[in-house]
Amino acid sequence: MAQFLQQMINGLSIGSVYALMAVGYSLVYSIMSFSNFAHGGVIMLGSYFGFYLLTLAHWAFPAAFVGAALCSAGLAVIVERVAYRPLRLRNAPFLYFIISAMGASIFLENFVVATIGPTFRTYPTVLPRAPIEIGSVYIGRLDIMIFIISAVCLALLVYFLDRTKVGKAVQATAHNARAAKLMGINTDLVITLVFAIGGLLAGVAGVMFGMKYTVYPQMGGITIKSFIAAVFGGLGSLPGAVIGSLILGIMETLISGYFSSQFRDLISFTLLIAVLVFRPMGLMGKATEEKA
Amino acid sequence: MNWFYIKGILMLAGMNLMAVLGLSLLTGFTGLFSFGHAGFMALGAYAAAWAGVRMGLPFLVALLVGGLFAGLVSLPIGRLTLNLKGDYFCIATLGFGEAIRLILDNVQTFGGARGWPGIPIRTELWNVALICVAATLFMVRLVNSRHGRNMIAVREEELAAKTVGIDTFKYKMLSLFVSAVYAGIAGGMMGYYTGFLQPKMFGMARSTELTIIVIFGGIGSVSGSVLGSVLLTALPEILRTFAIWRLVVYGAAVIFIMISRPEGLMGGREITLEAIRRLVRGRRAEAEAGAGAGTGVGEVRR
Amino acid sequence: MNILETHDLTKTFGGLTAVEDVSFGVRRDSISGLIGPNGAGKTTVFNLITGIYKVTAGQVVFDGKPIHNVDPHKIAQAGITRTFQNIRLFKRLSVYNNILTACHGLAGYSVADSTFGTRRYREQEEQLKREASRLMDVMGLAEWRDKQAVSLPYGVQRRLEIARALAVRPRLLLLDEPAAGMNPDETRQLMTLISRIRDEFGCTILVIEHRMDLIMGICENIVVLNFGRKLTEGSPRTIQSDPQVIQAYLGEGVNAGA
Amino acid sequence: MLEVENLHVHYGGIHALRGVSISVGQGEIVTIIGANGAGKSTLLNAISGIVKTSEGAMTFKGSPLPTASCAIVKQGICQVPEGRLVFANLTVLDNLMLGAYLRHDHKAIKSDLDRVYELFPRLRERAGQMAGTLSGGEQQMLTIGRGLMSDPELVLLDEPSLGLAPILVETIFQVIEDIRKAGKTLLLVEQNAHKALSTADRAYVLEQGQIVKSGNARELLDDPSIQESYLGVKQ
Amino acid sequence: AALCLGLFAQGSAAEKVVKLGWVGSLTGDQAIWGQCELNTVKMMAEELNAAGGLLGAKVEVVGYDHRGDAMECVNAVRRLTSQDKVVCIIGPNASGHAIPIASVLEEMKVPDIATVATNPKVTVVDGKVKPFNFRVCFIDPYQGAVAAGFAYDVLKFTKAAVLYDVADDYSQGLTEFFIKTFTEKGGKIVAKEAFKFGDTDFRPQLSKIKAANPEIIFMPYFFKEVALSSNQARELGIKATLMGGDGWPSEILIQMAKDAVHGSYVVNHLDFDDPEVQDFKTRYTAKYKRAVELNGFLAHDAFLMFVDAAERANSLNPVAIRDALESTDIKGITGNIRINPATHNPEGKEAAIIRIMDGNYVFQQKYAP
Ligand SMILES: Nc1ncnc2c1ncn2[C@@H]1O[C@H](COP(=O)(O)OP(=O)(O)OP(=O)(O)O)[C@@H](O)[C@H]1O
Ligand SMILES: Nc1ncnc2c1ncn2[C@@H]1O[C@H](COP(=O)(O)OP(=O)(O)OP(=O)(O)O)[C@@H](O)[C@H]1O
Ligand SMILES: [Mg+2]
Ligand SMILES: [Mg+2]
Repeated sequence: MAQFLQQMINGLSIGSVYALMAVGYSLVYSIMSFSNFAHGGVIMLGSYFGFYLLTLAHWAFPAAFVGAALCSAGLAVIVERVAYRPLRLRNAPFLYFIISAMGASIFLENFVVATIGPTFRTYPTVLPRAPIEIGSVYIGRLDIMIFIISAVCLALLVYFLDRTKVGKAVQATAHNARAAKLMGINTDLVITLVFAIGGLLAGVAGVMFGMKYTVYPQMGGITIKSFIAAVFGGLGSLPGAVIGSLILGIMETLISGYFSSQFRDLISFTLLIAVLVFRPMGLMGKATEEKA
Repeated sequence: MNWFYIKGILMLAGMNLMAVLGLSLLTGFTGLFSFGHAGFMALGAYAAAWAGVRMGLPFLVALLVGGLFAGLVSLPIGRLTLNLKGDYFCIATLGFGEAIRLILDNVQTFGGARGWPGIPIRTELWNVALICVAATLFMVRLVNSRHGRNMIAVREEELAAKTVGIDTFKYKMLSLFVSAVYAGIAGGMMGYYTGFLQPKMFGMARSTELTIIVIFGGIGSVSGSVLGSVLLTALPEILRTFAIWRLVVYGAAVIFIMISRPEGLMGGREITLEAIRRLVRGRRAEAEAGAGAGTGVGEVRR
Repeated sequence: MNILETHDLTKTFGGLTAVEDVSFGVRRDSISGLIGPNGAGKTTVFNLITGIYKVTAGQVVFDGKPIHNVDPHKIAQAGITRTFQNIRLFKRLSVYNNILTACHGLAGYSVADSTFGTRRYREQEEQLKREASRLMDVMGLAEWRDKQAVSLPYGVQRRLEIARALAVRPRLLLLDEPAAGMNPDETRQLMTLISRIRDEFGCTILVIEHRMDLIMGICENIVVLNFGRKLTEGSPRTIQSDPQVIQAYLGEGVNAGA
Repeated sequence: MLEVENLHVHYGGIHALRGVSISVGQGEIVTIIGANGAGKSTLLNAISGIVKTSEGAMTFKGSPLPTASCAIVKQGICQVPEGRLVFANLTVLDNLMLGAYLRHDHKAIKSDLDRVYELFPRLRERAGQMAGTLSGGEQQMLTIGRGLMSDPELVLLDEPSLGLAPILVETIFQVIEDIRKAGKTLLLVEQNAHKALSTADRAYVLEQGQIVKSGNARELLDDPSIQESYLGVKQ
Repeated sequence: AALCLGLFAQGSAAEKVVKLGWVGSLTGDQAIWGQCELNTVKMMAEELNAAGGLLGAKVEVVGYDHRGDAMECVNAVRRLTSQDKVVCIIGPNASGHAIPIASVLEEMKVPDIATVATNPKVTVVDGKVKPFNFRVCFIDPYQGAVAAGFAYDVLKFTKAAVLYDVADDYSQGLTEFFIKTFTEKGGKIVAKEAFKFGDTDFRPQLSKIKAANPEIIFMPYFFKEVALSSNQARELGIKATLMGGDGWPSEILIQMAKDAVHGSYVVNHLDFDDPEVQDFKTRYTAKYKRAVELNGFLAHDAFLMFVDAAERANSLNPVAIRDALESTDIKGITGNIRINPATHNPEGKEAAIIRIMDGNYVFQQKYAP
């Protein structure tokens, strides 16, 4: 029983890391309808920003945290300007965006390898490493923090998108930029804003990831898991992304813990595909019959 | 440049071309985005090696076995996932690719993650060239038939395709099957080229690279895929001297190409015999009359 | 003899009943109309006939055989095809290729045939191309031959939709607002075209349209829907003077010829 | 109020507008008629800043029109586009509220919303439905309603009666009159040339990207050549 | 292009030049090791040139990246052997890349000295030695056996758990031979858990291992994952001793998990406290402002092997160098390297057992099973 509880906690902790990454990814997806593979790169650089602000600039943690998030936001906006905007202006099909995003992700990762170097870095200790012990179950302090942060991010985003006028403008732009322009919406500004928020979230995720694990140029690769989770949860649905992430985390953990860690991904993918066969729009996606 | 080295690049380009042609049919013509094609390559590679090494079949037959095996596996996968839309299908293929790799990592008869050495070296420039020419011809014929047009229709507007009587599922399946066979043969050639197989060789990076080549060459263009394979295989070689900056330049180049020429190299056009003939005739006329005409690029099927 | 019949056709979306117990028949070789206020369920009926929506209840019978809940492409192969209210062309293909693609059903060659370029392949391909060119001429699209479908003006896109549908050699052709975006003169040409299509292609035509000049001008029988139910059915003359139809749909100004 | 002078628009190699000049006076209803592909929508899009012009000048209330479309809307020019460009994945209400994106007068917005609902009761019924699943005509109502929500000074209407039931077409032209009565200006593109010419004050005839005729709407209505090519009247 | 010009400028300086190839990852996730290797080889060549060169010729290093891709590795070697006409190649470090290049080496008759490719099949397949493949490191079976033997015989542990990277050949190899030896000796494997390359969280597996209650956990993988997994093990309250192979030693491991790996044992190629090792470390750090990774030491010795073979052969002919390599018997910083002509593996290289104490790699003893 204690082991089961421990495994559930492990799963939630892994899941909330996925969730933190998936929210930003899913936000951009819900607006632009393409998978922004450069998101991982921005997360990675966000982690480096945080690391250097803490170690080189000796900022206090909260300042470094905000600083890293802002820098990442800036970076995401630059990526949008350089890699996506020209495509957007030509109404290029979504495949081109994906390829451009891949290019950006290759670029970012290797740029860091070439400049900062391929070594791993460790965040200075901010929160005490020692976990909270309840009976024979251990809960990391950072895990709790990450869980709370993802929940807060999600709540804020959902509020922003569903309840504010700008949020609606964001969605309108996503669905039909031309009509949005006719409403007087400054579509370029709106998209910049979305990428900035996405980048902000990437920065948060990057710093958290760096603190929990480590910082290295290839860490963006882990976002593939949040990509999977977001699809599983229902693309474009932010709560779906979070729930999908948590489920994926728990599922992986339970499979490792109770079936086979060797075949973990095999089993979890099989389950995912099984779910998609029965719910092709993901867990929280909307089922719509295509209107002809 | 040394011929031995160029030969290596050409063989590599040929193997890439094989896989890219298949993916081009799936992504470029039918509009389905796959992240798992390295998985089909792996299946083909291991099956071909098995057929050649363990069953003692001749090289070309072994390749065919590899291709068909990959194709066969694609059928149940397609059955389950081809009804999924866009990114959902993409995730399913990604999962499939990773799952194949994980299985191979654990199958100790083929060496597991430690790999399978000692496969005889059989891949030569001539047989790569032969296979590629045959594969290209087949592809050109396919896309220039009603079958190819139906696939394009699926890409352009699936619902409308259905209402003009196109069995869209069947055509998605067909293009997945053909592309899996191509990937399988490409994988088979790889095994007989390196003499060694390891699941690591078929990671997601390879799938992504293939997709990049397809889009780079131009959606819905066979000649674009050919050109793209050759150029993008050569590009990293050309960039070799950049050492650690190599992939930085590569990534930047991909973005640059996308934003400066988003229709890809060929953008749905084809280089056709007729166009080349026109070009040659044009050149001759140019030589004779001092005026040129013809671009070598014909607007066919578009 | 009816080529198409619906029996108590019903379709609901969640809590919303878009079509309810609609029964009507379409006489073979006729031109019939389906009209009704916006949101009455006309397009939904088309979607049900062509298999794009699954029916909630009721039946669609084509040529004596039930065809509801059959895959759309099979229905098309059986001889029913349509145009779309919100145009759905193969956007990036040329006009010619839009039609050529749709002609595919006329050929039966296999992948092997095309691979080896057999005689069957060459002959059938020739035939497809001839057919596509012919349709292009019939529909007056020749001057747009190599233009991408998206870049065409609205009205031409509508004609292309019809041409593409004809390429399937349908026995029943469903037209969803074919005259939308056309001016009266073009509408008049379209009317002659529709009659010609019926005669030359020997197919039955069911048309949805809000342009009464067209509906009243060419339809032999008109079905009127209102709020998802069948309001009435009859000849143009009876429909035109039916007070219920006037009240729900036509308004008082019908006779202005709009 | 709006002056367009010598406007040229190219789509790649296609020369869609070849030197179009029109003017629209305060409080007028001006209509543009022309065959398919004449360039009517292109002209409206050029005014709205959706398509780039390659040559020509446009002034609105004496000063040059900005190039960014959002700035143009801010000046009080609103287009109701052809082809039902609704925000498919947003609800009907969201669509309508987006029409009022630039407005902040909540009370007035509320009363405009009520007015739209009154005009198109169907929209009130379907306020919570995704716009993409509306019927064609309902989408058209929504597009018009959304345009009205922005309370513009100059309304550009691109084929507003497209796909609407005859009874609603009457309503639409009633609405057009009402808008004018409220002191607004309208530029109307219509295939229903008969209705358009009987409602408008002045009219332009566009053919292959050029204005070939202009003048008093009633007079054009009686012009035999217009009658033949645009009104479907056999001579 | 600038680099090309640089090379040419060097070459045109009247004196004889001999080219030494290197291949490995400069980009991708193995870059950290590859870059260190190339740096080492370049530094060694510079030092050698400053001291008069090799047989009167200046050694020029041509290094190519293969970004962790076997196919590219083959191509890079094709280029090295044909276009650049190198006389010998150092690297690649991974077995998965060292195996496929064999046919090219044989065709072009150029020897290769792999650095840390520990799979036996790099040099021997089906009992036949590959004529042009050599290596400087000991092999997986040996390392696995050392770890198991030391754990059972010296540390007297009988209950072991293994956590390994299922997608990594090195990790699978070590695991296989560790388990084999450990069980043969009478020990019991209480848990065998896997993760996949790229994972950063190992708590599910560790929780399961914890429940099996082992005395020692064998972790045959690289230091990033080692740091993460050992930290997480301690966070889960696992007290068992940790043990690993030559993927462990690194400054970064200490930075990342100093407390967690305190008291752990590492099977290593060398004793870091050895004065010669110290000397190399200082030179390297002074030049590159970075710590040496383990691969650096092996690249160092591979370079020594090459120089020794060339000098003994008294020739810069690749085949002559190959022949001489077969009879290598030198002392490197990773121990005595005596190549067995039948296997092309260094023999009698004793493993150094190292214990991590308070962030220091403390040499315990040399150990051979
Ligand atoms: N996006 C585009 N790309 C290329 N050509 C275009 C594009 N949009 C319009 N055109 C061309 O510009 C010309 C004018 O088109 P426009 O849509 O303005 O005509 P219209 O008068 O509004 O026609 P309709 O009555 O059918 O709406 C046409 O020849 C059309 O083919
Ligand atoms: N997929 C769907 N989901 C929810 N509601 C739908 C869906 N499709 C249609 N409806 C609703 O069903 C009703 C009938 O729609 P339909 O498109 O059939 O109308 P129509 O008669 O074609 O009208 P119009 O003349 O305006 O095109 C509409 O109120 C519409 O909102
Ligand atoms: Mg309709
Ligand atoms: Mg128009």
